[in-house]
Amino acid sequence: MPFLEHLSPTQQFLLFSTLKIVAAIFLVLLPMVAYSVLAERKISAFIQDRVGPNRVGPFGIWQPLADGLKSFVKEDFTPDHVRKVYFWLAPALSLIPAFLTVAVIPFGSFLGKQKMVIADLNVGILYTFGIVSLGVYGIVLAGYAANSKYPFLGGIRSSAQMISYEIAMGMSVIPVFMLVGDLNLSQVINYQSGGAWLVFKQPVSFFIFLVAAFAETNRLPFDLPESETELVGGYHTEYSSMKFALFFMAEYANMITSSAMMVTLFFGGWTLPFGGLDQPASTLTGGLLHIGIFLGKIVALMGVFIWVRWMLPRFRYDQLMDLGWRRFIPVALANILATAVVLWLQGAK
Amino acid sequence: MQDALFYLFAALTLLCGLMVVVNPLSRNPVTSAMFLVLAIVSMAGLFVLLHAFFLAAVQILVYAGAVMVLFLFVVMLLDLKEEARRKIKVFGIATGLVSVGAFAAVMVASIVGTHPGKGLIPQGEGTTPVLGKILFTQYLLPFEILSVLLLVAMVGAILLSKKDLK
Amino acid sequence: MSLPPVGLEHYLVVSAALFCLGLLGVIMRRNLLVIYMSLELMLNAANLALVAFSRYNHNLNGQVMVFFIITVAAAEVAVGLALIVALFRKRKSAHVEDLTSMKL
Amino acid sequence: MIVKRTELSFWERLYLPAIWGGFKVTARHFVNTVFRRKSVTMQYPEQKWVVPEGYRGAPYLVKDQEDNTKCVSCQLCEFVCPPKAIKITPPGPEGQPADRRNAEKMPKEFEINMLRCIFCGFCQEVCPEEAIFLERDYSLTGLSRGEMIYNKEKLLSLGGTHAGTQKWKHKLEEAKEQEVFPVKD
Repeated sequence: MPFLEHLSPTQQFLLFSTLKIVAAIFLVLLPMVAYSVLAERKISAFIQDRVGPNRVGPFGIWQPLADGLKSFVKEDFTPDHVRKVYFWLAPALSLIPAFLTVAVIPFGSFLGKQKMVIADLNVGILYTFGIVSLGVYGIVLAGYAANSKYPFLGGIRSSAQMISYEIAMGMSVIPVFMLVGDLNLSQVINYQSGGAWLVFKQPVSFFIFLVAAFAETNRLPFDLPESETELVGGYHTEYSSMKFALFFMAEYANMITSSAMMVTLFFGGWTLPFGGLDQPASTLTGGLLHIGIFLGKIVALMGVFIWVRWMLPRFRYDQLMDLGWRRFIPVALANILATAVVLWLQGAK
Repeated sequence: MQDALFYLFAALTLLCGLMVVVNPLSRNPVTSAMFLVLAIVSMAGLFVLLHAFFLAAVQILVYAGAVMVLFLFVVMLLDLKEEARRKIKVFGIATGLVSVGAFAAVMVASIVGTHPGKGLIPQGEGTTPVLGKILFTQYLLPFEILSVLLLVAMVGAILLSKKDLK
Repeated sequence: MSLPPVGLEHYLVVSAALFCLGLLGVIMRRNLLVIYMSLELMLNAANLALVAFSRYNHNLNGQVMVFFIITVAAAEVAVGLALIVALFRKRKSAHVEDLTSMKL
Repeated sequence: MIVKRTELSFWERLYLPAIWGGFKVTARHFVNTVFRRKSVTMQYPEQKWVVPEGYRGAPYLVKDQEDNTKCVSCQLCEFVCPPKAIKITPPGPEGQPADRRNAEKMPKEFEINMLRCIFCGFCQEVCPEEAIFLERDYSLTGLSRGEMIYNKEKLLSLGGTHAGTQKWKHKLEEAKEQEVFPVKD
């Protein structure tokens, strides 16, 4: 393309970064959020011997659009007793971190000459954890802003839960980086190319990460903050229409990003161990194929997320905390120790 | 572009710092806490400009993600009612402003007057492996003592927040 | 408008200004929690200066120091907030002017 | 009553067998619904539920096979109706006489407010002429409250004719049967 050569490297970088951000969020993430809601409804229906939404379009494929339209045209009601500024801030604050996490995840190898990652940070995983820990604010503020008992309790519960499980989550991935020797997520994928997926090398790590991801995204069996019966509706009791929809979207966006993290860390990212698909692509088709593989793996993990929701009952709050602090953190520590010993023995040879 | 980013982040940091201390919008401590979060995040931006990537991440992770959430928790749980506006002591404020202003003037004048960074070229990347090596060799003892300190702080906090402390 | 190229002194000025803001908060505000936040601001100002020094002196010791400061600050906040909560339980106030039992 | 909590075994405390069991159950239902089309729901407006015999739906008036209104405007149903959904206007002394033998009068107007009706079936139970029956209709819709008050014509057209339920013929047969098999005392 000739016009590209007129641009300075900085301008090219800005152009491509903007393109990647727009594509990743508006072409991939948001449609995936919409359709994961549909998938959730369909799969839950199938598990419960029902049919699920099938009125809007064939098999209900336009249902997400109808839902979105409904959210937009509903009355945006702000109760009188809430703290207005935080009430408006909280939904946005819960959605934004979910989108920011996408920045460091390598969602493909190369497309043309562009590396398919928005920001190839050398502290990728630390960045992710930092952003994830910012996700608590949306929920805390939602609970505080509502200025009534049930949302407050829901918000407190949720944030305590998220902070607790962040620790277990952070500790569970340390062995991964001990093996890889780098915090850069592209390097993690390089390490796994050729089929040495870390899920086989670190199953304990993966299991803890998976469960912690359930807790972080407030999904069943850990959806205490919004447990319908005890706390009315958790931190989003007072929300309606589009603001509620933002919380809803944040939950699904979080699911997608944590699935993407799991794919990157444990399932080899955009690689597949056969057909030469574990090497960076040189052609356009290859690049697109890699993106497709990555998205396919995410979809499979999302299926697990949804499936588990309709399979397990909710944990009690003390059981949840017990599981986080007294089971997972010690197990994760033991896992780190074991990995360290193994690496030390290998190095001693 | 880096310079522009510096000015942006510096302005944001100072503005948010100001809003933490003197907030004309509200006297709610939650507002102060939220502005402090913003200040911390923009300071992480400054750290990135100084190529201290690891510290930038830790800054967000620890300060914004844990410490400030703790602050928010305490503010929310104490449920400080909008305090009745106490009488502002003009004398106190005046002395405070004068002393801090004098201090600031001395500091800024000494910095600007001496040009401490003259001729120094910024170098060195604060990446995780490099920092980790230093932490576990040169600073191993302080690091270990720090972990003990954290344990002590944890036990202390639990003891202090027990209800029936006898 | 053309601003001068950024060097060490710029970072130091920002750090000094931030430190003074924190100091101002500690002196002027009367709410214990806000005083505590101002303290955090001062610690952060010191962090910024240390990181800037470490970058311009080609020496990572400053960054290690910042790492230690952040850790100590976290510990300090945990204990300090627990103290504030305990005080609040006893006095039903987080206002420094109400906590004057040591005063004659 | 004291319910004893049994000590959980090691495997139970691990949750893993329970999770595996959950996976099996949900997967079975998933496969049955997707591939064998065994969903328990039906596509309601297109596919309607076939109500069983004896279902108590909406009460309608019926005609006999000679196309006569069976109701004789005795107002027993109006009296017995718990929610007072039935309103009968009798013909009065100057009103139109009945259109069949064995009947003194027929209702000038007969209204059932379907919004009030609780489908209890008392009207059908009490009717001496077997003129009102709870049919199998269960989905009554309308756009206004007024539309939901069904008048005589509507009730009659919805009820249709009930052949074989001519009460007096029926009674006659019963009497004959009793002659053949005398009731023991």
